[in-house]
Amino acid sequence: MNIQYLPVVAVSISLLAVPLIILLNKKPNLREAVSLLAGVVKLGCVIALVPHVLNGEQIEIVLWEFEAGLPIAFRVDGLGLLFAFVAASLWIVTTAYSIGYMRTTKSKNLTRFYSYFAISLAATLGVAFSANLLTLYLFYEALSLATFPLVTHNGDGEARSGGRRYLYFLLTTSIGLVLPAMLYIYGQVGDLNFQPGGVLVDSGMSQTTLLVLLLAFVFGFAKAALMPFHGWLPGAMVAPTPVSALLHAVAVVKVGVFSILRIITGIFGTDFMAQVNWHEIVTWVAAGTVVISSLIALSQDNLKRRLAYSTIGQLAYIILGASLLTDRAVTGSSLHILMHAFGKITLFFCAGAIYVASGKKYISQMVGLGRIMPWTMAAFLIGSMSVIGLPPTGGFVSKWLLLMGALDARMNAVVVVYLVSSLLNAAYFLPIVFRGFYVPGDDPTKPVKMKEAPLWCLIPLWITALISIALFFLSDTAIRLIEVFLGVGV
Amino acid sequence: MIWQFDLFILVLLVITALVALKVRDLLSAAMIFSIYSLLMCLLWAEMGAVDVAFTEAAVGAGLSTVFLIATILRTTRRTTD
Amino acid sequence: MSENLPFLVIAAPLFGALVASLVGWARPRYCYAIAMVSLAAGLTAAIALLVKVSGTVSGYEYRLGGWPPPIGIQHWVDPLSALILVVITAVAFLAVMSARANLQLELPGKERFVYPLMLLMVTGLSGMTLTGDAFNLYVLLEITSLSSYALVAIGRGRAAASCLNYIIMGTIGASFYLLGVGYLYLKTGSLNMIDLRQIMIAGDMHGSQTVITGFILITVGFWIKMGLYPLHGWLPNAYSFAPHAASNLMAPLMTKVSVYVSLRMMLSVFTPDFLAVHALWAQTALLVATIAIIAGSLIAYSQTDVKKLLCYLVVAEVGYMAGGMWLMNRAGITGTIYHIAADAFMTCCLFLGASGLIASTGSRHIRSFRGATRRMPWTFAAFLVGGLSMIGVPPTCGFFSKWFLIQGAIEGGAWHFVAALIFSSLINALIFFRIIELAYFKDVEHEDDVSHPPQVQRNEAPWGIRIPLFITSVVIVLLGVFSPRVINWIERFVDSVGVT
Amino acid sequence: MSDVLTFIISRFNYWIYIVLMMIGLYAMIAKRNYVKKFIGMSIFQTAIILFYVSTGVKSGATIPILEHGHDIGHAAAAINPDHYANPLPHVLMLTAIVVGVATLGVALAVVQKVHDQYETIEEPEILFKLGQE
Repeated sequence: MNIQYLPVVAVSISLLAVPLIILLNKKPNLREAVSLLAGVVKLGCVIALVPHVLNGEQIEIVLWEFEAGLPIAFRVDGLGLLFAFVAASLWIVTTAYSIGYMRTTKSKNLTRFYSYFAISLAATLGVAFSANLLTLYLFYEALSLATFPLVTHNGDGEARSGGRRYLYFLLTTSIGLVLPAMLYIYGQVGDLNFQPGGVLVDSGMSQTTLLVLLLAFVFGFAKAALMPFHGWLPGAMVAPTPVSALLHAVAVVKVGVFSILRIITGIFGTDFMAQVNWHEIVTWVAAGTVVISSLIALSQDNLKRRLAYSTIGQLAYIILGASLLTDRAVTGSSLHILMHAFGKITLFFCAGAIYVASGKKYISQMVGLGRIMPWTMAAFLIGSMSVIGLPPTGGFVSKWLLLMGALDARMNAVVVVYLVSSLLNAAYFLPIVFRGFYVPGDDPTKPVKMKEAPLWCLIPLWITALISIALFFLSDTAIRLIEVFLGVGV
Repeated sequence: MIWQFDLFILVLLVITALVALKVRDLLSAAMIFSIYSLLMCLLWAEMGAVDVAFTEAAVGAGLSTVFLIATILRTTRRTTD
Repeated sequence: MSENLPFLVIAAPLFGALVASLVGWARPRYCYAIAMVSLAAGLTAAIALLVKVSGTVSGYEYRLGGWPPPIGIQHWVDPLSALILVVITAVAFLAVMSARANLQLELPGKERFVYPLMLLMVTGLSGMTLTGDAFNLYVLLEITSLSSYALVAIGRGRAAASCLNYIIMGTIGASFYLLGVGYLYLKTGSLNMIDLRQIMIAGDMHGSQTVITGFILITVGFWIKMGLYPLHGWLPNAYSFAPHAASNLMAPLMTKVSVYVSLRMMLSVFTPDFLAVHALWAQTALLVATIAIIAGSLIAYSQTDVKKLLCYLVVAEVGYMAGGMWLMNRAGITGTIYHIAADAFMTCCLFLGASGLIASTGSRHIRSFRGATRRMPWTFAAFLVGGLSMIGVPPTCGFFSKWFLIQGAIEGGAWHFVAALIFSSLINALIFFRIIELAYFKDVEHEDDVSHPPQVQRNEAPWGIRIPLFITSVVIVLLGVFSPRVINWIERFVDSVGVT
Repeated sequence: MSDVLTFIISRFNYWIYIVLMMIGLYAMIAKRNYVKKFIGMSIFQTAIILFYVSTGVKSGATIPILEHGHDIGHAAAAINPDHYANPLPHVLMLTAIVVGVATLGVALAVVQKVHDQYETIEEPEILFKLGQE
């Protein structure tokens, strides 16, 4: 098969699975098998692309020409492939996990759930492979719409208000900020393709215009949850845990930061950004978000909300790194997409597993939980370590690169922000583990009865936990991919 | 065209139009409106538009008035304004 | 034969109206078939016409009865009018297709009045698109309006009362137009559109007070006819209380054709150069359009009656087009023309969907959408396509028209118009997601009620409404997917009239 | 001053048509009774027709019918457009009159229907009854 069609297959395979999923409405096992199978094919396509990209091949395909020079097109590069890999691999794991979670919690409308899940994944991969801003924008919007039914899956009042807020935030910002900014650039430059040097270099736009554009994009891609446009993320935590896990630790939020990375590298171009010198504003907004969200996370008692604020902070890390514009910082931030995804999804899985097994949502209730659910809590520890950035987990590699990047950029304040926030991460994660294992439960005399989460939950979360560790040792390929993309060697 | 005559009819037109809208009795209003239409076709005939004048006499003054009267008879004659 | 295609497009519905009204006295059942056949003939002729003009740039002229222009009435077919003609006949075909099911429920026994009136209206609309004569346009405008007055008034309940205001406003609008044409005639001595253009250019009359007065009167007349915001008062009541069969036809077409004719007047009779001289007009019109969009969207958001809501959406959409054409740049005009086509189908889809909903639930309150995803998944899905297109979600056609309109507004520096367009997209999103939410979730509350176990009853809209609804929603998507070709087509026209 | 006066007098039929139009417009908008409104509408339309007919008038011209029209060879040489009023507006106005009457007919039919429903043809009372529904 022609290699060019691989990205198309990778994107559309989950869409093709949707009719099957709907048809198999009455046969849950087969239905979920279809989901898993589609995920495996998707991942296969993505992995098959890796060697080609490492060889520096150009993989590009135009699907549909909207106007001359403005097509809907895919182009595969290192950054996109890395992101696609994250999304595709975690889809499989999450599907497995949702089998355990959704069945144990006796959720309804599972066919709808799996269908929209598959559509969301198609949209996510579409974003990853987008060759230009228009394509990215379209898939970005598609993702917002496709995830809405997932967020409101429970259908009760809380879910509905959370879903409404989710949609209002995302649509307002993308239609209100990104669309006009994109149209403005198209009107001025006539080109929306992502190019290594950016497209705005010779546009002759004034400083103010560039600043407005930059801010429009950075805040407009509100999926990145940069403060003050973060409000939707904690609200969206009403979704079932598999949704929170995949979409709000991986697909949706990462699409946001990925889009901003694309803007900085492909539309503005890092060199041009450095010339223009507006990137520091983004740096400080991101730095502020890192610190503030970590502080808010400390005060949250609901585990999923704490994870949500932690996510906001970690996303800001990535944007912070990208805004430093040094090679190592950009590499680190791209890598952090991968590392944080595996760490955070483990944590979400654990939160879900705890809820499934014990019905507990609040951290204050989780004393002594380590004895009841040792496996879950152990995985939680690994996930925490990865998010905090401790070896031997993948999070360490990316955070190290980010730190080095900050030093390269001679931004000592940013170095301090990184360190302080890592400490804060530790402060809001480790007590949970500590309480779980070392603080005895309500009645210390009562014999502890092991009651782990169902296997369908436990296995996926251990897989992601182990991959988090494995990534510490295997980060080379990922770094190579990013280097190919950036055209540098670290 | 004799402009004095024109002016005379035109002033009459304005007066009939105002009166047609002023009277409280709708049937009278309809009748005065038909006078307005007849004045109008007089004017047009005088202006050289004979065909328009004929049409207006038949359709405007005739048919319209019939419509109006039929409506008024089927609804009500009285109005407060 | 192919020479007479323009005649066929107009004659088919006209002839159909005649036959239907005659046959209707004896056999009202046959009216539907006659209407469908004549509209199908009209549609076929329109498509054939589109194919025919595809090779030419400026189109060709057609003389009714073979009389040369200054004496006879000249019809001018160019790529643009052919395109609009296809849109009109297609939407009319779909709307009339749904009429039978609606009439059976709503006005049984009135078929013999409704179908001829609908066909007459289509005749008028097609004629307005084709005609090259300014006075002929007035007559056709009035034919269209008269049949629509009658169609509204035939309805039950508040229809007649709201029709009275419609008649008054409609007549004022048409009379303003007639007066404006009178001024032009006074100055140029011609009523043929092409003649008018040439005489005005040759005689350098663009600065003349008479011409300017005429232009303003014509523009204001059409603003009333298209229902631009402060002059929109007649529209929501007339369209929402009209019988569904009639409003399905009127709402998508009447305002759109007025917009088209207004645009035609601006570009083909008055030239872009003429308009460019008076920058103040464009600013004023853009401001009015901006207000129209914002006000229409906000009022729509506050409505609980489904049809009223849709009517106010139409008011907002009219603002899109009225503003878009005054941008006077390539992207703006292209967007406006594309939006005429897109909005015709979008509005048709939404009104068809609403009438389907009303047919199956018996209520027009927005709450009747409750649980629609289960009760009427197909009807609702098709309705939603129209809604998503209104919001501007790709690949529906609504996205592309908005794309060009915003692009044009940015080029023209009309930032308030950009803001209004975006604002209305957002409000539309709110409106339709509120409906989606109702449709998805509002039956959950009933499930909690133990005494009444959830009894999901399928009550899809009748097939007579569903089929045209499906076709319309498919067309919306197709129009989006093939938008490059449509846009290309439109740009050819826009370039030919000299808009840059 | 006298210039202005001549200006006004020389075009007095245009001024009167504007006055008539304003009367019609006023009646359509401000009158409460629907029959009155529609009488106003007719006045409005005839005013516009008057305007058109006025444009065809020429000083000293006669009705647009050819004298000696049957004597073709003779007439062709003798036709001087200045001697005849411009017939084109007239022809158009025939249509306009018919359209106007048709509109009036439809409008009055609707008025009857409204009267059947609400027992009144006064706008405020109809609105009041609608509000009660």
